[in-house]
Amino acid sequence: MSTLEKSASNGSAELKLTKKHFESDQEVRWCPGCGDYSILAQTQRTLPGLELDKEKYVFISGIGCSSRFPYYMNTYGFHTIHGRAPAIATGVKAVNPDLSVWVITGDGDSLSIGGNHLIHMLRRNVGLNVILFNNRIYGLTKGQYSPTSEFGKITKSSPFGSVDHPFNPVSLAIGAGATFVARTMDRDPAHMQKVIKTASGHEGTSFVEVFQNCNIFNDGAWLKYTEKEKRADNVVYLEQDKPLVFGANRDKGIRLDGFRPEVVSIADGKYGESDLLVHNEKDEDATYSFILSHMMDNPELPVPLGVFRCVDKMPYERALNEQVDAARKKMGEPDLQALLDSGDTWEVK
Amino acid sequence: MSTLEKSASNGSAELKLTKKHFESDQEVRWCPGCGDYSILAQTQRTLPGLELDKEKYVFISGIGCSSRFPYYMNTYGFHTIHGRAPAIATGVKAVNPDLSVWVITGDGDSLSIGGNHLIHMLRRNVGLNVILFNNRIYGLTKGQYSPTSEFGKITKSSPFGSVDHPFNPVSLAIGAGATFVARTMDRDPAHMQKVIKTASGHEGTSFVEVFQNCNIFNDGAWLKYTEKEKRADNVVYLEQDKPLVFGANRDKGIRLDGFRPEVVSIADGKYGESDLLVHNEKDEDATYSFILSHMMDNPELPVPLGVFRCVDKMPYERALNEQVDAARKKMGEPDLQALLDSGDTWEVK
Amino acid sequence: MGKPVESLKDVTIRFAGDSGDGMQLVGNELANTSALIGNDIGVLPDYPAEIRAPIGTLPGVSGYQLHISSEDIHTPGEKYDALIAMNPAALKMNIENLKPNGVLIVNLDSFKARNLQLARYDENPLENGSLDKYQVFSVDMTALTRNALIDLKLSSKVADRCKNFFALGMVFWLYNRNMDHAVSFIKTKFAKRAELAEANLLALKAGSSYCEMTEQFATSYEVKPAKLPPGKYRNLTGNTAVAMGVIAASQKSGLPVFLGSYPITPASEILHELSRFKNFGVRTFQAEDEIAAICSTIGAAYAGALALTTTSGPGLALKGEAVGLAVMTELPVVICNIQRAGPSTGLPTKTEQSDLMQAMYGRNGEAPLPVLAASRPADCFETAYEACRIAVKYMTPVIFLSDGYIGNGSEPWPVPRVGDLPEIPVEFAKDAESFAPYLRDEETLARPWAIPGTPGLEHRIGGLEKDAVTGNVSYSARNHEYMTTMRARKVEKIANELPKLEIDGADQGELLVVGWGSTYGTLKTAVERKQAQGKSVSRIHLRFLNPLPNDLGEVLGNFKKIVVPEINSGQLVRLLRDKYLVSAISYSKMQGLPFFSSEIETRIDEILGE
Amino acid sequence: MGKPVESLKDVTIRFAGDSGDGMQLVGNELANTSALIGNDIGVLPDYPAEIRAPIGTLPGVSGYQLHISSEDIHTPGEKYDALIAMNPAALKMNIENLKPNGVLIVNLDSFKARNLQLARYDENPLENGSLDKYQVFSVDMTALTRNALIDLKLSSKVADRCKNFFALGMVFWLYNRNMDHAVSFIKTKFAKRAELAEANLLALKAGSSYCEMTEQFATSYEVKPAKLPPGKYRNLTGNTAVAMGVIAASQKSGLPVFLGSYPITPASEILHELSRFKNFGVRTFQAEDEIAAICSTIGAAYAGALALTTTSGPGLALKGEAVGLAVMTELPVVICNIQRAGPSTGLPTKTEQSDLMQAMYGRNGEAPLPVLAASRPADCFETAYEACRIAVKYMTPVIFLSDGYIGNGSEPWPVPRVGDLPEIPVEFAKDAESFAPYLRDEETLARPWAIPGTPGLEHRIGGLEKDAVTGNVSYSARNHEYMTTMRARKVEKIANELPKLEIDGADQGELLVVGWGSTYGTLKTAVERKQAQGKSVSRIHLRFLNPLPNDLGEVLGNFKKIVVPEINSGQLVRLLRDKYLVSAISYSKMQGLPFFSSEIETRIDEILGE
Ligand SMILES: Cc1ncc(C[n+]2csc(CCOP(=O)(O)OP(=O)(O)O)c2C)c(N)n1
Ligand SMILES: Cc1ncc(C[n+]2csc(CCOP(=O)(O)OP(=O)(O)O)c2C)c(N)n1
Ligand code: SF4
Ligand code: SF4
Ligand SMILES: [Mg+2]
Ligand SMILES: [Mg+2]
Repeated sequence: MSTLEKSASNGSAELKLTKKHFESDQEVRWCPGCGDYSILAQTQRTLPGLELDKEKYVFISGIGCSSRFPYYMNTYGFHTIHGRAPAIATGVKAVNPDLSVWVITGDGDSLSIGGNHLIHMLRRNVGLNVILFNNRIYGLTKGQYSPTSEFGKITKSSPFGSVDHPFNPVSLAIGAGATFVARTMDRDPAHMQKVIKTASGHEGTSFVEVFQNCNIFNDGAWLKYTEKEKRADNVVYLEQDKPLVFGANRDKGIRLDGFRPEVVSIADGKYGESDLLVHNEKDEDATYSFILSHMMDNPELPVPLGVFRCVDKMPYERALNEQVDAARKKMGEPDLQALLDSGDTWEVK
Repeated sequence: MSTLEKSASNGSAELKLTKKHFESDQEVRWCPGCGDYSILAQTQRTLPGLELDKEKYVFISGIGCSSRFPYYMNTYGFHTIHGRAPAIATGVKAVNPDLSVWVITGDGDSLSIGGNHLIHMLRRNVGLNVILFNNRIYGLTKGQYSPTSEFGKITKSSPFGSVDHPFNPVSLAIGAGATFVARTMDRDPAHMQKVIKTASGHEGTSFVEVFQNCNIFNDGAWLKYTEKEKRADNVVYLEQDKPLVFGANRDKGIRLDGFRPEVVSIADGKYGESDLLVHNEKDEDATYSFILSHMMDNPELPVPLGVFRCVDKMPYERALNEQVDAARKKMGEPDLQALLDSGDTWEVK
Repeated sequence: MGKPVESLKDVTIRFAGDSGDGMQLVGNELANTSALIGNDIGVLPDYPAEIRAPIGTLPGVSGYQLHISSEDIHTPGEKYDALIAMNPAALKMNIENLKPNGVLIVNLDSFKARNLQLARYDENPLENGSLDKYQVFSVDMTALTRNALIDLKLSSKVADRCKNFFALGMVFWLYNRNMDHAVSFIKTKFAKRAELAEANLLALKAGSSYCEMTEQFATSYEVKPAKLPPGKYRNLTGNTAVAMGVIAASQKSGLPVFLGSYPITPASEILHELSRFKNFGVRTFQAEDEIAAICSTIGAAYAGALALTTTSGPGLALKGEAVGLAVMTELPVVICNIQRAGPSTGLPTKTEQSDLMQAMYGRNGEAPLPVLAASRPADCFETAYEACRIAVKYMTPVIFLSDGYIGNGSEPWPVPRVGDLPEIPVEFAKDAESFAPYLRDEETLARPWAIPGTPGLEHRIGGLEKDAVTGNVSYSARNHEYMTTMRARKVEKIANELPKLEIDGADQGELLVVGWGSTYGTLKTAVERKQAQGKSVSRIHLRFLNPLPNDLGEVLGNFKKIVVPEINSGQLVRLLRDKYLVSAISYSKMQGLPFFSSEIETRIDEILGE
Repeated sequence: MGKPVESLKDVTIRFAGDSGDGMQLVGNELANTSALIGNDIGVLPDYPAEIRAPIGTLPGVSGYQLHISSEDIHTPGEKYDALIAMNPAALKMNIENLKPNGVLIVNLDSFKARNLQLARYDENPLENGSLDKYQVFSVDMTALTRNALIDLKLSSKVADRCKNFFALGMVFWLYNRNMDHAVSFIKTKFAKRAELAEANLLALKAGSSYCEMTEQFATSYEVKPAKLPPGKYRNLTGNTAVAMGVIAASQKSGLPVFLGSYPITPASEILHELSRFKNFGVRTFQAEDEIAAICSTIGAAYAGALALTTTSGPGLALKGEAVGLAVMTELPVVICNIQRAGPSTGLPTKTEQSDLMQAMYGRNGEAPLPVLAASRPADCFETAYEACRIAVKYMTPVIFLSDGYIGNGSEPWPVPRVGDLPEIPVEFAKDAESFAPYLRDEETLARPWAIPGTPGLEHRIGGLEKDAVTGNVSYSARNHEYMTTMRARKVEKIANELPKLEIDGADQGELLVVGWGSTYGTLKTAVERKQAQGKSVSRIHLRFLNPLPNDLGEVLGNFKKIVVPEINSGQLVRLLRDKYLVSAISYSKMQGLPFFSSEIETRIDEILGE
């Protein structure tokens, strides 16, 4: 049933795929230095390692700098309209569940105009892989604040500071019923590859937030986490069944006080690893991942990267297609003439 | 600053308002037995007790059976288009923060087509009072499943059972950043009046889910909670600083195991009230209310009614209008001619 | 049946009662019975607003009008020969259109003070002589029904629900209808609740026996079967016909159906219908809104399905931006718009033809697409089928227009033979060598349909202007002009395959009546009556509103005057005046109601007399 | 300055370079300087796609074209007298339109192998004789700039960013412009970064001195001030003018501005501009999408604000349903649509006039509203002001159309005196006795504006059809027809207050050119040239597209032929043909570019010669 099963068709299977195979002939047109380059590269590097033929991939995007992405992938690609990629992708996946369908989107595209489609895709658990390029700004339209921009942010459209409180994208996704949620960043290629790979293997919707730098309109938005020197102290990497340890010397950890996470030192002997929160992305109860998601809002806590949540739940396209199969089994092969002739009919002689 | 402060205008202040004053001359047109009647009545009963003149109330709705509500209130009313009431109400409140603006909506109106406006209103914390009539069905269009209908539900548009997983409206609201969330039901008038009153006093967005019975298309959806006999065992009423006790004999309570709520008996001596979860709607951390919200999804737990969360956060219209005031103070009274004449000008003689 | 039977050419009957009285159910059953015995029928279900009003009030009245004929008819009739009024409100709302000396059957029990007051009657109309010009039959239906069911020991609430079948029984007797179909209908409908089946059967028979036994009616009537062309018939509504048409197109093309839809009156029934045919591979997606509905449809078309979306006016407005994407990406998407009265929410249960301009122009930029309109309930099948065929043949979104009147209305449908349906050949692109995403077919100007999953055809499409061959983004000025032109030309090309216009009447003369959509029946009736009077008036009816048929200009040119009756403020008339510079006259009605043929006849007389 | 100075009537200069080269900045500065010394100017900023392309590539080229004149001009010019090309790609994209013998200044350093290749040059055009017909000046700008800044010890990256001012310095010298304004501009712009201010000043002066010192240019030129009508002038873009117009309307009406908007090219600048004027009580709401944008606007209008929303084509498509609500509830909402090339995402940075039909018809049902279009950057002020005035006077949504060409373009604007602006009287309903929500003003047919908070006027409105007086929901057939008619008539009534059409030329003759929107300048230039040649051609330009002016039919009737040039496939022409049954000819261009007056002239000759 997994959409990622090897296709039996006479596809490009024999070929050993490499990054090159996933590069289209179109010139990549982002600003030099833009974080989007890394996301593209990691995707192109990761896909060849997955077990699917190239023609089975479809990249569907909305509108934004990030949404140019499909043009650069030598797969099927659809650069649609602003905010609607999840809905279009749902149609694709419903019709052909064998395809590996990716939704590429920005913080404006998916959280502003596309917010409704995003949450509905998540609750339905449609088998799509979403990569959200979060640069906390509208890049393509040249720098207005987005739904992830900080309260008070000064931009072209908020010269006195934005009066909007931002979304926490991961909390929102979890509140909407997400079954897979992860976070990674443009400046950590290896981690991103791992996350992309894991996401692609999840059967329902996988939602991946990527911290992405827009060096033109919001340079340094994620500096605190992306800079090599600061990263160790400001980021905690999530690993299944491992305690939440971080810090340059791996001497700090996250402990729960009730359901409030706090930083403790595991160097001074007061706390040890066994006191720490142990990561469990498989926890059916969404509360755990919700707690992780909110660590972002507390500047005293490190920000979690990795897979927050990964649980099984019937994906939309499977339920849909099982109904079709069941109906076929029960009602038999379709007979059009019989259908037209059904109901109360009469003969005029 | 509260929008509910007594207006100083020459309004209807002198008059002692009663329920009658809030009844319009329009015939109420819901199906006999519909839960909407109760919500209307409780609203009409509650408003006279609040400290505001009648003309300060505006009821704004989308489309649905529920959205007919404004016609029956003898206040300002706007029956708008499907799903858009929060956006329209935001415009009203931004322009005139002194008004008490209510958003009346259904589970289809606010969670299906209007989902995006709902979550954005919540994150912005616009000073609106939202009453969501949740009957888990599209009433007005005669009975299709809604985003709160159960997986597998058979309706006109899902003869083989719905393949959509439903939203948990309260979790969604909390994930979106809601500052006030509450739940009540059509069959408990006194409770509803209390909740409406509390909601009206909250400064940001207050979000109230009402279990409402559609006796035509989804009769008995909430029977488990609304029937007098079953209610005590299936519902837990939330009261600030009180432990979560319920049951016909008030012999059961909710205890947290980690962050997983469970039912314990406080009759057999093993647990006492002090072991129970104590309600704290003021908890800034959203996790607590998120846990409460998910009790709904576990059939072994009672469903909480009352105020889940009520915390202070800058409301949108206040921040917006403070900017206007600050700008006025800083830049002085507007001078149109000076504005037009500003910039690089030159004189042609 | 010792009483005299009078033979009638046709009869129009109106059932009216409270929304909860089951008028639609029994009206529909009479329609089916009549169709089955070979009458031609025309129906007009006439609901109140979508919301249910309190029992007994004027806004709560629900009506079902049925025209039964021994001849080929085209309308649900205007004035009624018989009115069945289940309560004072129903009487008040409908008496105006009962013919003088018409049969009026009222449920006497309901004419009590409270109901009279709810219906805003100051005095009882049954008692003040105001109904003297009708044949009034006051029948104690409630009591008689309860009486008939006495052995079943039902609660009176349940028993009272059966009085609609009592009324139907009376009508059956009055018009000499055979009860077999109704009996089997009741048995099927209440298969799971035997006591209800029995109760309704008893009520039905009681109604009929009541007439047989009492002296109430002096005469009964019969309407002989109509001389319809031979063949198999079935009674169906326009909305069901759309569903059937789409499934037929799916089977003929070999493409699975995908419907992305958001419920809205009066289009929801197409979603309901299609969702039942999972065994035909139909996938229905109830989207979160109209935008998601069309977008999922675009995705499905891209992935190789026969993809459609269904909606009504406000929903079409929401889809505008996405329709533009389908135009730009040249994907076959069928957009069904079942029109209702606007603007805005308007009168959701009332009919109107006011979305033609929206269908033509309701999106940004130059975004032409084919627009087709069905003319009658049964024609919804053929037109929906044609919309699908055109969409996949030309790789284009298509708008299919119908409206509440024909969508909810039903008529006998000559069930087609599958073999007679036009073929819908579909070939997905396969050959990587010759493939280019926007390389057009020379004849149709269609681009290839290359669905994801096909090895070697990986390519990218989108809403930015595309290069004329590769489909890559192109900012070239010349390319934009070329592509804009090609998109328009592709649509125009369709005109080349349209059949010659059928002219009802002489192909030249004084006056040409030009119609489109659901006015078909009324216009046909009116024009034929005038022709019978020797007037020089002809009629054409357009299925294609875009492109307009190639021979239309010539046809228009052969008449001195042209009138375009529309249930809007004059929309098609604008297209005709613009394109052909003919001084066509608009005749518009905007009352949320179809035309009456009398209105058209009067207007024809006026114009001819001018 | 010992070299000869030649006097020119007008000159067209094009700056072209990489998106990162700052061409818009220096182009704009030259425009401001020229305007300040009294030239008339016309500009055409010409960005690449919204996305930044890799440095040195063809899609990355950004251009700024400026027409400086000593006479009243109306266009940014067509062929250039001088081209400044900062790299090979800029040369390639622009050389075609440099006049023979035109001045070509290139930045020599950038003509290296890599850049030549990125620009798809097989050989160096500076070396293969292909530029022989121009006056080529190859200047080592990079090196010269670095040299000039050597004392500042900047990184070469920073220093290189100053070369646009070096180029500007050269142009200043060449056209004898005074540098004062540029100097103060640089000081203000880089106020917070003193080293950059100094660097750019040095570069500017170096560019100028370079010309002064070297023998490169034999001559310099001057363009005398234009004879504009006396008064105070200011250079402003169309989008800024809209913002100013709205603020002016707010001040004159006493209503606070509320803008609900979602960013979109090329409309975002209006949002940016308005968000700066909080002290004028302007509230800007950056909505989550276009639907929320217009809906918040409707709410604000309902609450008593001067409410507007700004967008471009795809956004207008999304707003359609809500516009219908504004029509039904008769609330004053101004919808500004800054058009761009479509369909769908189309060519977002290119101009087009293809949303006229969408503005007219892009929503369900019969939903007429006034449509106005601005004709030039400065006219955006007046037209936006007028749109606000009409909206509140008639209680109606209004669509204001402009496009990317005039929205981004700028021209000298005679700054109006506040006292000269038309009054915008507004009276909210107050009196509970006489109040009824839909009781219309006899003259304007406007309903009263009764804002929430007013004691005694509590009432309900909505999207369902409303009773003609009370505004309560009404399902009456007659009422629906009446209200549909009243909504239409209200819009038509506006025509009664429109001024007589201004005819440029004789009021009868062979040919009338009918224009609307941003083609104004080109059409005026072309027609005046033809008139100067003695041709019988006149011109009108429409601000109101709906309603059309009362005297339009008569004016059209006085010409043998009519041509309607539009940057679309012919939209206004359809409205004219339909309404007046005149055989108006469409002349359409769909290249994402404005017309050239030469194109219009040729077309005029063709038509006159037919
Ligand atoms: C319907 C519509 N509205 C608005 C726009 C303009 N627009 C394009 S992209 C964008 C926001 C982009 O922000 P984001 O999604 O964060 O992408 P980024 O450019 O930052 O990667 C906007 C507002 C549009 N193209 N279409
Ligand atoms: C744009 C648009 N789409 C669809 C509809 C049809 N419609 C009206 S109400 C409704 C859903 C109502 O459900 P809900 O909000 O739960 O309200 P209820 O009737 O159950 O109170 C729908 C789909 C509409 N009026 N407008
Ligand atoms: S504007 Fe920002 S997000 Fe867009 S391409 Fe440039 S750096 Fe990247
Ligand atoms: S359909 Fe349901 S929700 Fe609507 S009025 Fe009737 S009972 Fe209430
Ligand atoms: Mg972004
Ligand atoms: Mg509902």
